Amino acid sequence: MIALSDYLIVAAILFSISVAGIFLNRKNVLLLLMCVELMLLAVNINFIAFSHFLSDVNGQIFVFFILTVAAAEAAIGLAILVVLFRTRRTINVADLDALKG
Amino acid sequence: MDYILLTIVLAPLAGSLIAGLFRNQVGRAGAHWTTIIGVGISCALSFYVFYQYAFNGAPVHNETVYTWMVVDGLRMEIGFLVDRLTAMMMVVVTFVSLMVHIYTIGYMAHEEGYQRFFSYIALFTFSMLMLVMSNNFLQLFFGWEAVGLVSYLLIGFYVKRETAIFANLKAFLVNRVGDFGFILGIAAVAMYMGTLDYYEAFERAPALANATVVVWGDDAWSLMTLICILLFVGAMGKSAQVPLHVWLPDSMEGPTPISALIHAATMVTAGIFMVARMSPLYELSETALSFVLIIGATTAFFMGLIGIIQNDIKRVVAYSTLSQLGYMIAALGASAYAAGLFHLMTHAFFKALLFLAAGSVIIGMHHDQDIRNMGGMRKYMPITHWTFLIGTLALIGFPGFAGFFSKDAIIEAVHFSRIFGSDYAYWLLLSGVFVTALYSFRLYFIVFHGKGPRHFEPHHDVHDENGDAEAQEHHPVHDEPKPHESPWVVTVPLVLLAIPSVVIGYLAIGPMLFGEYFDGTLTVAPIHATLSEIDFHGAAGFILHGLSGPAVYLAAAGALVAWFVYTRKPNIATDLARRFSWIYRVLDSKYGFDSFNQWFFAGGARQLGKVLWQAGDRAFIDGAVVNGSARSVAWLASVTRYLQTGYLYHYAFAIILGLLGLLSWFVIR
Amino acid sequence: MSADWPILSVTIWLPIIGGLLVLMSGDKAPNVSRWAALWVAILTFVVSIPLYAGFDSSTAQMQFVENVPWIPMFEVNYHLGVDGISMPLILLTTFITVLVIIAGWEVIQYKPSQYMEAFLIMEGVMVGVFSALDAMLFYVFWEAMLIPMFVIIGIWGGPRRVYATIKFFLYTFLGSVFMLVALIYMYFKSGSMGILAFHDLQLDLTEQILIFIAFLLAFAVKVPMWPVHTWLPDAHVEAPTGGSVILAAIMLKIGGYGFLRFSLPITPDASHTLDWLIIGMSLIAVVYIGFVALVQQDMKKLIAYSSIAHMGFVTLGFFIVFMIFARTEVDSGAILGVQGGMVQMISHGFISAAMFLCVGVLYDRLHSREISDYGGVVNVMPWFAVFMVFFAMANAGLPGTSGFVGEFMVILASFRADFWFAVLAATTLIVGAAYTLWMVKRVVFGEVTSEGVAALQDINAREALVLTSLAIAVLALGLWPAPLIEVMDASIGNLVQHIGVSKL
Amino acid sequence: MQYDLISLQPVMPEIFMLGAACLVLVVDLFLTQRTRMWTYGLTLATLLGAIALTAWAAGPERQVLFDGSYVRDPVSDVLKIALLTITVFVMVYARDYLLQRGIYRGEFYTLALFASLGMMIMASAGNFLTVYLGLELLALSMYALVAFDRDSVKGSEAAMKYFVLGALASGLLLYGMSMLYGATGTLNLAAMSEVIAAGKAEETVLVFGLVFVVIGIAFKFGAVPFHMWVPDVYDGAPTAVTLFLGSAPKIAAFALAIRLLADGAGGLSAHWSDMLIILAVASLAIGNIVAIAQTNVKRMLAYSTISHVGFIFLGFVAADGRGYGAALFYTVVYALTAAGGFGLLTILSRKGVDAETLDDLKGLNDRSPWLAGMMLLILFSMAGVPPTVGFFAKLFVLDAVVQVDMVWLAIVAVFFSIIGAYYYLRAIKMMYFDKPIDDHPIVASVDSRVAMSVNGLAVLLLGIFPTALLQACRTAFGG
Amino acid sequence: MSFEKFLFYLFAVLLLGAAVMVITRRNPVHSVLFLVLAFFNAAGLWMLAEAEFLAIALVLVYVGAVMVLFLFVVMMLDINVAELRAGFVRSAPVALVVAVIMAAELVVVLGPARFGLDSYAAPDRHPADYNNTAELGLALFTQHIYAFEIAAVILLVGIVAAISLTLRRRPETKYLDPASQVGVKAKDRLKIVKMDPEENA
Repeated sequence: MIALSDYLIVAAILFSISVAGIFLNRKNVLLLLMCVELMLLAVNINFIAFSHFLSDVNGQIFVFFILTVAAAEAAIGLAILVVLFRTRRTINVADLDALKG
Repeated sequence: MDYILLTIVLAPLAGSLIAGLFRNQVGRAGAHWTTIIGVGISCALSFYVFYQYAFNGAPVHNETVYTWMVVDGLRMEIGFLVDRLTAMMMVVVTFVSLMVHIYTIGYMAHEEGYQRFFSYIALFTFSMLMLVMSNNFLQLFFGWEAVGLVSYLLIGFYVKRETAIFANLKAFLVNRVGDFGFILGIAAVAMYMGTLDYYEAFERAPALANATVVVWGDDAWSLMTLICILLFVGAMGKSAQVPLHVWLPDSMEGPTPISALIHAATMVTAGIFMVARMSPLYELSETALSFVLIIGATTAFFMGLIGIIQNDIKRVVAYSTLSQLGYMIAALGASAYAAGLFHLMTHAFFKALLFLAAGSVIIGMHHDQDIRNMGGMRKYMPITHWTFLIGTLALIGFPGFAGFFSKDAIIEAVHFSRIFGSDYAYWLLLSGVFVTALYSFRLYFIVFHGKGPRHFEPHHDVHDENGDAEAQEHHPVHDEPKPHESPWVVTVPLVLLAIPSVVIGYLAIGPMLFGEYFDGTLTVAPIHATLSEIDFHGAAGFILHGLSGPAVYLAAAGALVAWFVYTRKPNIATDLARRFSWIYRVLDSKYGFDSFNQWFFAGGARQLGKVLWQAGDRAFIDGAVVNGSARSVAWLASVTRYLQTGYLYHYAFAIILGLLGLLSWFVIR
Repeated sequence: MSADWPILSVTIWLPIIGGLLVLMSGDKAPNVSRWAALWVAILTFVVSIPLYAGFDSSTAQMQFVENVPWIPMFEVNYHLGVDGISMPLILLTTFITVLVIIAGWEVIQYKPSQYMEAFLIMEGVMVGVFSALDAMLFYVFWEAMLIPMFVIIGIWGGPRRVYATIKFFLYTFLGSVFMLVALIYMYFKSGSMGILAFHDLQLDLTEQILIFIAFLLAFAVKVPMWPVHTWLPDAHVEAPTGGSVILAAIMLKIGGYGFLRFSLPITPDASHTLDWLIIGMSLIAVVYIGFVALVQQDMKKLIAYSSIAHMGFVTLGFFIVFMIFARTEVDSGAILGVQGGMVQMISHGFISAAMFLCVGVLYDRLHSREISDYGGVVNVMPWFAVFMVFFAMANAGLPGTSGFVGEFMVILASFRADFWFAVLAATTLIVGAAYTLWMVKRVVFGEVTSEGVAALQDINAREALVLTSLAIAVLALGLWPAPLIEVMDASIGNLVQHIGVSKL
Repeated sequence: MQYDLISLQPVMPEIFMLGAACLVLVVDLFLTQRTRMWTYGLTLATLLGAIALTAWAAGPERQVLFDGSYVRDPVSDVLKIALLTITVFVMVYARDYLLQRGIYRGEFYTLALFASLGMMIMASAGNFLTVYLGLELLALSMYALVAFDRDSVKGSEAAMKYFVLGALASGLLLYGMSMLYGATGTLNLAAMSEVIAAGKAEETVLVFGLVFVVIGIAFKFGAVPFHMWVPDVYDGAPTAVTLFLGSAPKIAAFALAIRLLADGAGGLSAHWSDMLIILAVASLAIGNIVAIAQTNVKRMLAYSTISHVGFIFLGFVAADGRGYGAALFYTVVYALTAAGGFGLLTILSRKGVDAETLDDLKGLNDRSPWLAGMMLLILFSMAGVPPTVGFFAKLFVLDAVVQVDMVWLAIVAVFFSIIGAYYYLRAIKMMYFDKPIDDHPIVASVDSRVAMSVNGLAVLLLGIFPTALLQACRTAFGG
Repeated sequence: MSFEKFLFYLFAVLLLGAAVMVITRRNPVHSVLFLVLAFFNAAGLWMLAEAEFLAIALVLVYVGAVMVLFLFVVMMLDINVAELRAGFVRSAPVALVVAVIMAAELVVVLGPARFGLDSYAAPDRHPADYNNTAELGLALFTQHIYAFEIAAVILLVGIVAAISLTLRRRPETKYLDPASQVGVKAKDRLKIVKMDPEENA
């Protein structure tokens, strides 16, 4: 049987991968956003696994809302990215250093 | 009695305030009249009081005027203690003061700050009276400092003159050194006797005669020795004893009347008065007496020596004063308090006389003070000449003159003293007689005899070494070609002072030294009773007795030497000065006290201050600690801000690392 | 005794509200704001007189008490009252403020209404500090004091005013925040913010020492004691005359007052344990600072350093108490020391104010505080010279002036603690006279050194009025200190008795 | 399930807010640039209406709606009224700025209203879901607002940073929530608290989840080391947005913290208070120190915010009603002063010139004594100098800390506040002691001047009479 | 190993592998595509956990909409790929270390010791007539109606924000206005100017 810990560990590794992704892709905003998506996926797996093992539908409801919010978030995030690209002609994180100190 | 005493004290004060605060309203004449009236009232009443005490045997007056404060069981009051000692001092002070007031009208006639001057000297009279009439240590200290203040103001009377304002600062500070000891002495009295009142303190003192205090380490000091020496330090300052004497010669920067009043007759005797007043305490400590004796004798001889080579007329008299003060102090050390006081009185008269006469000469010389410019003044200033001669004779102890009685009594008393240092003191005092006569007559001969005033010769180029440029500017030499006798306001006081200078010794020696005048006022322990060992058979007998002693002959010798060297063979003096140039140099540098003080204390203090300020305050506290910590915070800030790189991924790293850190700390642990 | 109307509240709020009104009057008609400020100040002084007139000096109880809940859930009350220790200081405050307003009359041309406002608010706040019986109220006033002073130095100050004022602010702020923690801690222990409740609070030695150190930081900076004194010379030098006067005459006293109101009664055992520290710092202040003052080239700096040295006497007087207690052969003297410290504070209030005003008189004319820029002032300003010499003498502790009284008492008392304390303290007689009179010599006496000096005008009636009032105060206190002593006697006696009892 | 209107009374403020926001959104479409004042007016009316409704619905009891999704209790009342009031100030200050910048568009108000709605939702959240959704509603509106000036290079950069980091932080928060959900089996905060109190859940897992949740909260507050977005976003965003971002959302963050930590994980206070101590000390240190090096006012205030967050956390450390009350007091006071501080910057900004550097403050006392006076009060309040209210805020927090016997923490806090005092003083110095660089007269509409005056005087009056606000904050937590 | 378990491992490995590819690809387009793969596998896992509706929603809605949006943006913005990958190798070790530590810490807490079958027994399978969608819907529209409304607002905000950020009418854009084109009259276009006959000069 698949144990709860199996799901959680998969999610944990996924989470770690997303963290590693943030470290690896220091330049590309898009990839940072994707890493966040991966992180949310890990969270969702957690919720669903818990929901399953607790026999409680609320976890799935939460996932539902996370997906909803993530969609809106993606929309706004990409909109900001577009604005950024328009003003800067780049999405290179290393170029985003007007604000510092 | 209360009102009389209050009037005595307050009349000069009132005069002073009117002359000082309303100087423009009262004008010159108003100023001298108000102050003279004030002091005159004071003087008259003082004589009345003296009469009551000296002849009518009035009881000792010891009353509180008002309570200054009461704190912690310690009463501090302002009050008067009048007994025969006080009465004598009051007379001396007010009489000399009155004379000086009158004299000043003439002396200062052309000076700026006329009103100011009268205000000061009247204020001084008030302060001095407060000092001598005090019945407690607090008021004593008040008077003590107040006379110091007025002295400061008067020495610096010529505010523009650099030497004057240097001298007054020096005088005040050196006096402050004395006060430093004095106030500690008062503190000791307050602590161990629990009172500041004289009589109460005197009552409690014998019980503490054998008390000891631990001052440093394990050495126990006699309490009375400690108190007496601390108090005496104050006296050393005020009465200009070695090594705190340095201010007095410089104080001659003040106008001559105040030299007479303050730096000869009254203020400088405050120390003698104080020690005499405290005789019940001093008698309890032989160590302190020895200390007093040695200091006094040292001052008496060595300061006299310096007088021989001075060229400023006032300085000669000033060193003479130092020397005579030394005699008085030595008398105190020998427990001959009465002799000391007696000499104080006679000295007050003849030294005031000498100063005023010297002042008169200065007037005649149009404010030139250098004796090398003088000579033959007796032709121009006969009254001055004769009074000066009387003063000189009194000073050197010419038999029958006032100084003779008092000085001989002192020498005799010291001779009989058996405390530590008395032999040393005796020989110094005795030699001092010769020295006194030498410098006194040197002055007399140079000024009044000799060829004539070089000052008025066409090619003069000798200036007062103390740079009396100011006075010369005001009185250009060609205005008045010849010296002339001073006006009556100057000469009358001279004459009035000359009288007591001659007779007072003869009149007073009996009651004061060997009579009952000071009974109950001065305390002399039986083993210290040196005066009573003198064989006294009346004033005339004392003269005869004196003629059998060495002192008179030494004085005569001194006078003769002076006559020979300074009128017959003036080149001897220069020869000697050349041959014994090292002695001359030592004397000329005043044993190096001044330069040492200037280098060590003045320079040292400034150096220390600079070091503490620059290194301590500025470099360490401000620089290293205060601004240093501010700088390090600023540095930290400027470094820390670079953590905020502006790079998004660094921010994300921070979050992740924060997460990792918290997880590690709280979960894995 | 208490009056029918809230004297203390009126004394606090009248100048504050008056100050705001003055501010609103604006700078369009500067004379209106000047007169308004003067009337407010005079009125406040008049209002404060009943504090003395109606004072019952036979009791150590707080008088003229007002007590209204302020922050009930914090047990903080608007609790005012005075005893013999605080009452004279309040009068000093109201008195000096009047003089400061007059002294700034035509000197301040830049934003006079703000200037006057700042001083009036300052006055109210300082009275608040002295009369607060609630620790939090005290602290609020204590800190609020910084704001007007910060502004006064910063706006009307000299060239390095910014450095000076920020240094001043941070220094004092540094000291006081730790006091805040101590107050909160005591609130935690006692459940009350009342100062009098703190007095009876039982604390063990460790707590006492920590609280004592917290207070020490606050008060030592304010006094200021060596080595946390370096803000004072800077602040004084840069402050306008009025600012210096208030700073020296009153603000420094608040530190000393704090020792009496907080440190000694609340932490007597810690005070006892650490008295060597305070005494040492005080003696260093007297001697070390004396020498530093000697070499100052700037008149205000010199007087500022002299203030530090004089305040050293205050703290010395307060803390030798324990040594005197410890010496069994000495039966009294503790009260003498504390009284001496108090008298010294009051007297220094007058004298330092006068000295700064004297410097201000010169500065207004020549715009220099350098000693070397002056010389021979007496020739052109004889009346000024009279005042200057008089106050210099008072500063040097001449008997007959108030400067002597406190020093004398403290020297007498410290002699009972230890001979050498007295010796070191008494050196001020020499050093104090040296730096003060040396300055006087260089500034007042001598030949006129420059054309600037030659053109100086003697003091006008306004300046004469201010200086005369101070001179009278200095003389009165010096010639007859008994009225002041009597007022304080019961309170200080009570205090000394209180601190003589260990809390352990 | 049936709802009647009466049972919806507690949630009326939110309903009204939503409806009105949508109305503003629609009305704005039909307005020209000249008549757009209506949008402004309607927005203010909406906020004031919401305040009124909140007050109307307020009461001492706790009301739970929607199966625990929604909680109305005294805490939420105080929070909502406070954050809406602050938002009113923000809207008033912002208008001039937007007009001068040429970004006076209806969306600003719509988004601000939605953000406020999000904050209100957070204040009344009863379970993880509403907490999360309210948070995201606020955050998404804010992301858009930060990028509102589309032509601004800095603005878009700031928005990007804010967005990425915000999304990351939400991810972490969600991860923590999932753990707490897994450990307790419920999303409802009240129920969760019961489970924890009953000891039915595995503590390690709870603490594990808690770490993530605390990070989420810390990010929203801007506590070190999750603060990196704060200076950049404050700096980059249009000042009007910074003004909004820097004030009211702090109250929302407080709501987040109080709902999650106190309501939900109150039983774990021993753990999270330790975490908060670390964050608080770090925030105090970094915030105060780095602020000194700033020359840009907005950045300086950003770092100052970080240090203030340290203080707010100290209030939580006590983990009792006294501490929460103190923290709430502090938060409200801070939001008020921050609104005033940034408000002044918007007033000082002119067409084409943003008042950003400290130099722009120079000589303010010469240019406008009244505004300078208000700013003086605000800065002293931030520095915590009596008699301004900022002092009492610090006092109450320190008291709460001392009451739980952590005197050392209080000492650390006051130590750093001394360093903090320096940069406030420097700003005051610029205003009062320096000559103005910019001589242009200050253009400010009457309403923003009035708001500034009210704001500044409130700082003073609340300082002199802190009882009412303190009472409200304390009683909200039953103290 | 049961089939279920096999499937679980299959999905898990593919999911993690795809995730690794997402973060290591040079080309963002590839990354997005791997992300899609990851989502597919996650959906598979969810199926195993009996969250059928969400699994399908993830694929249909999320992948279908959001990921396409990503792809669209990636392609729209002409991105210099090489530049964006610079520094990749340098940061790889750090990333690896951090990720490993993180994973280790997470696994320690979440491992079988706490969440194994001993403590959380596998729940009974739902009966065949169990309708996950209905169950979810029921909860959503009753218990969580408040949250549901908020979610709606969030989407509204998403719309408003996205439009307000990206919609702009540039003055230089030469877009056509058909309405005015249609409504144009001949006399607007043609103007007949009446002139006097030209005189000889």
